[in-house]
Amino acid sequence: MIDLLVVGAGPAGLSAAIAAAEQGLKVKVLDEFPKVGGRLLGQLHQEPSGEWWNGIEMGEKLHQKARLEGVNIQCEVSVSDISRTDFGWSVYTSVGMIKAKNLLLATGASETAIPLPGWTLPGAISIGAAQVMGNVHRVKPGNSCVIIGANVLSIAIANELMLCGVKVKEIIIPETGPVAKDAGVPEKVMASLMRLTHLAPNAFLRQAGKFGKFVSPKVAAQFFPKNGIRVLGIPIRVKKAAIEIIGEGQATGVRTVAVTPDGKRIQGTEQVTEADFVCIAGGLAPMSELASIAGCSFKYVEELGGHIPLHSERMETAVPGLYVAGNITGVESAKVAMAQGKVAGLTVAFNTNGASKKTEMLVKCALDDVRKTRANALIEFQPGIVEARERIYVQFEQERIAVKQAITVS
Amino acid sequence: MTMRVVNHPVLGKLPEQNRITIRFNGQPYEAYEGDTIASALMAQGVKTLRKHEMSGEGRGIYCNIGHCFECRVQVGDRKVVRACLTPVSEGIEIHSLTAFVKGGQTK
Amino acid sequence: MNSFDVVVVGAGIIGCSVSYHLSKAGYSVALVEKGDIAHGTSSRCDAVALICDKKPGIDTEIGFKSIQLYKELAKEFSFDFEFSTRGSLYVCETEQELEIASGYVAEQRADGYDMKMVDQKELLEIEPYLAKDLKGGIWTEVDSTMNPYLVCFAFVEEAKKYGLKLFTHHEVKGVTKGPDGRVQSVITDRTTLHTNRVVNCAGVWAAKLGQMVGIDIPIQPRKGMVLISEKTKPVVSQKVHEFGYMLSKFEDIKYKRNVSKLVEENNIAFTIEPTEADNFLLGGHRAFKGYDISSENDVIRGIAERAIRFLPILKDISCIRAYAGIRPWVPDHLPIVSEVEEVPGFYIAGGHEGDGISMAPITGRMITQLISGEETDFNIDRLNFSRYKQLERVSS
Amino acid sequence: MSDEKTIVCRCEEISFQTISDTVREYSCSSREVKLRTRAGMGYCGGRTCRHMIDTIVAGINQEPIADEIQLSYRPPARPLTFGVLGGMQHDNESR
Repeated sequence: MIDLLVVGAGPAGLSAAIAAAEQGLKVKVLDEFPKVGGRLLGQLHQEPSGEWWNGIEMGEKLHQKARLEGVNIQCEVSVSDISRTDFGWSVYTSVGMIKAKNLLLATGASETAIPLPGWTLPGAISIGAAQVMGNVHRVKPGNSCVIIGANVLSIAIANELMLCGVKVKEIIIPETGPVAKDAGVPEKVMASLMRLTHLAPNAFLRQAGKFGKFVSPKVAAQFFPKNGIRVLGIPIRVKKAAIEIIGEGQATGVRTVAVTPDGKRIQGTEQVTEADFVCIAGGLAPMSELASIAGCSFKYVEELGGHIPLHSERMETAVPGLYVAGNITGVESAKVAMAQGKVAGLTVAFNTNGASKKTEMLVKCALDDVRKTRANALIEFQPGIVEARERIYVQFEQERIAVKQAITVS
Repeated sequence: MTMRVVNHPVLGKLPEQNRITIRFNGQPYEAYEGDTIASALMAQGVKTLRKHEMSGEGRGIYCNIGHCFECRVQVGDRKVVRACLTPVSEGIEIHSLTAFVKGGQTK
Repeated sequence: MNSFDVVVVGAGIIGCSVSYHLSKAGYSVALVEKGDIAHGTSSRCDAVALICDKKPGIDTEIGFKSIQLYKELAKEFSFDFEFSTRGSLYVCETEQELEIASGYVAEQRADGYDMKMVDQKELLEIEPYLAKDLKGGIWTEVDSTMNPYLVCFAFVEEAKKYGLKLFTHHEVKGVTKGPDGRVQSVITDRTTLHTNRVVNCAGVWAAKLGQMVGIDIPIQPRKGMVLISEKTKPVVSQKVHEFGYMLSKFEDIKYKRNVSKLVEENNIAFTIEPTEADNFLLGGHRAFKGYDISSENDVIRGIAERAIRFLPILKDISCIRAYAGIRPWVPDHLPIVSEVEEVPGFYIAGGHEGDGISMAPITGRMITQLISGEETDFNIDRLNFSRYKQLERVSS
Repeated sequence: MSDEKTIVCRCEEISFQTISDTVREYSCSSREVKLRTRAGMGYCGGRTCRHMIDTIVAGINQEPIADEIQLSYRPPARPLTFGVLGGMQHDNESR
């Protein structure tokens, strides 16, 4: 039987598989996508050092390493159900049932949407969809685009689309409302963009951040030029909101309106920006479905992107034999996901093979590595991640103690 | 007209791929080996993959990673797959799912 | 002060119907529910009102009347609950089943119900996608479908017009009795409601409420799973089930089907029904698993296996979701619609097992008749709670 | 943003208007709004719209989003044909 079944061949899943296999475990990895690498596959950005972070290459490296360690990787397999058994887990997939002693969910995150009229039209796609189409499949979703949503992800991907030869006509914001909320309020958007100034993962972002270096976000939004700031040819217009994606049969542009710094429509400013595809950039949220089916308890943590299965710093959940790693535990960079994956893989090995001084040391080093990677993160998706994580770990330990006490009492 | 990104300043030149022929709603299209159904059709500028089963409105890819199920198409006689996750193969017959009205007729 | 003529506990389909009928009759009613409306069994069930799955006698009588009431309510209510009369079909896999079915139909016809036997050819004319080797079946035109949680919402909305007060997210913690032994108040985790009449419509949780007044209600949860298909063309136009369904429901029918271990062990029998949204609900399954409503993969696979045996076209249609619910089971398969002799003012409307949706209107009506002292539409002595006391006496 | 033209649940084509009207009228939870409108009940299992529905509901009811997952996840986590579920071995899985 398999010692560890990993769901998700992204940065976290592959790193966990490698770490566990290095400790002698029999490991299998499943992924729905035809290629190994998960979200790494689309990533391409310049680091402050000037070096390019090439997710495809990184994914390939992990893939090779995993294969060398004897990890069995199977793509194009969907998991539909999981159930706990005497021996561990029965995992039901599109190619049959797989038994495993331990299960690691590294299913990552999915994009959250921002709805507006016309977003169901063909040619209106999520920003991640455009990234995968361009960088992985090497196909442009169109020749020109408008991006709705000005955030760290959309700006990074705008640059990637430009490298693919797409004309990014403008990055604008969604109109504020019950779903878009702060993403449609120029002064809030400025505040979040300005946080990125010095950590900007590429020259493009650094430029964007510089604008507001010495003023408050409010003032920055106030004086933000109407036509936006143009960086490397892409205008970012944080005071222009999308009100509709237009087109007959497929998307041909976006109807926009100018808004005040606090997000109110300015009458008489409606315009249409033509484009042959439109991207919606609403951010990321952890994919919790399999953890939910497996019986995890959840916490809603805004800073981490949504509902998080309660887990320990060592990536254990309260369900015996069930582990989590990567964006399912909170949205962070691929580097953090890789470091977390290593912790998870080692913890599974540790719990399977029995504790030794050596493995304990390895886990401790891996935990240190997660903290360091997080501290050096170039892309911080939300402020307060470190504190939010600490809260989750404390809550997990409290529940673990509560369960133990309940068992002792009875 | 192709939408392929042949020359990329960082990723380099697109490696030569075997060309194959796929059929979508009866029409032949050129595809590269290694494409998904969605990327092959997108490369040819095809964006509408199905009709919504009730309203008949056109739909295409949305998330492109298998999450949203908007891109589902029929392959062969019956099998329904997500276009964004399914690799193409020579001669593959792909059909748009169509709307149906109550009573079972297609729109 | 929170004082009501009647406090109804449980906003499932039975409690909603009871509340509606009492409110309409002029009583001031409080409907108390620990969750939301239709939070338990009534949102985890199928969606039909049938007579074809009932035993001849009182079961069928009140079932038939209930469908007639639904027809009236569907016309009367401004809230649409997707009611339609589509009929239903029982299909027989073997000659032996056909024979048992004929006897059953003869009995129901003698009682005046519109049921008839159809042969293999007629079966396929009625439902062309059914497997070609089925032997025939029973066809009942009166059987109807609706959306169960919309029925609950409809009852509540209509009852509000007559002054119903809704107390959702109130968990009942106790029922107090006066010196004379009559119910006096219902205490929830948030308030106290004064009343001298309580109707226990708590479904699978009815026994818990019974304990609060010192009585033992023999209702137990009996689990069932349902699979939902994607929206698709009409693979069937009405409720269809295998005759073996009767066997899974009633333990006392002695007949063994030739089925796989998976189907046998999980007590699975094929049922399918269309919904207004063009999704199809597939079942059925019965098991005693306490209050556990987790989905079981074996059951999902067993239901699917049985479904494609009867309706091969389903092989290529997707199942988009599965859920489980728990039915309020009683040993003799007859609901309890009764005042409790030992506790004046305490009524029970429960134990409908899988027939809560079917029986809701008639149950609401009969509880109202009991409370107002009118004669009930039927002689419902057999639905009286005291039958269990007699049982105890016999057994002890 | 035109609320009527803004679809939230793409599978069942349920608009923002319908959802927010329903939440306002019945002050309902995500689960109840799903039962009343079918939003989140479609082919994808609410994977795309559940966050939006939770956010809309929490906003109108002025409550924080709960720790408990509002629209429960039910197997199968991916649609599968009855043929595959029922144990047929031929190449027929829905991806």
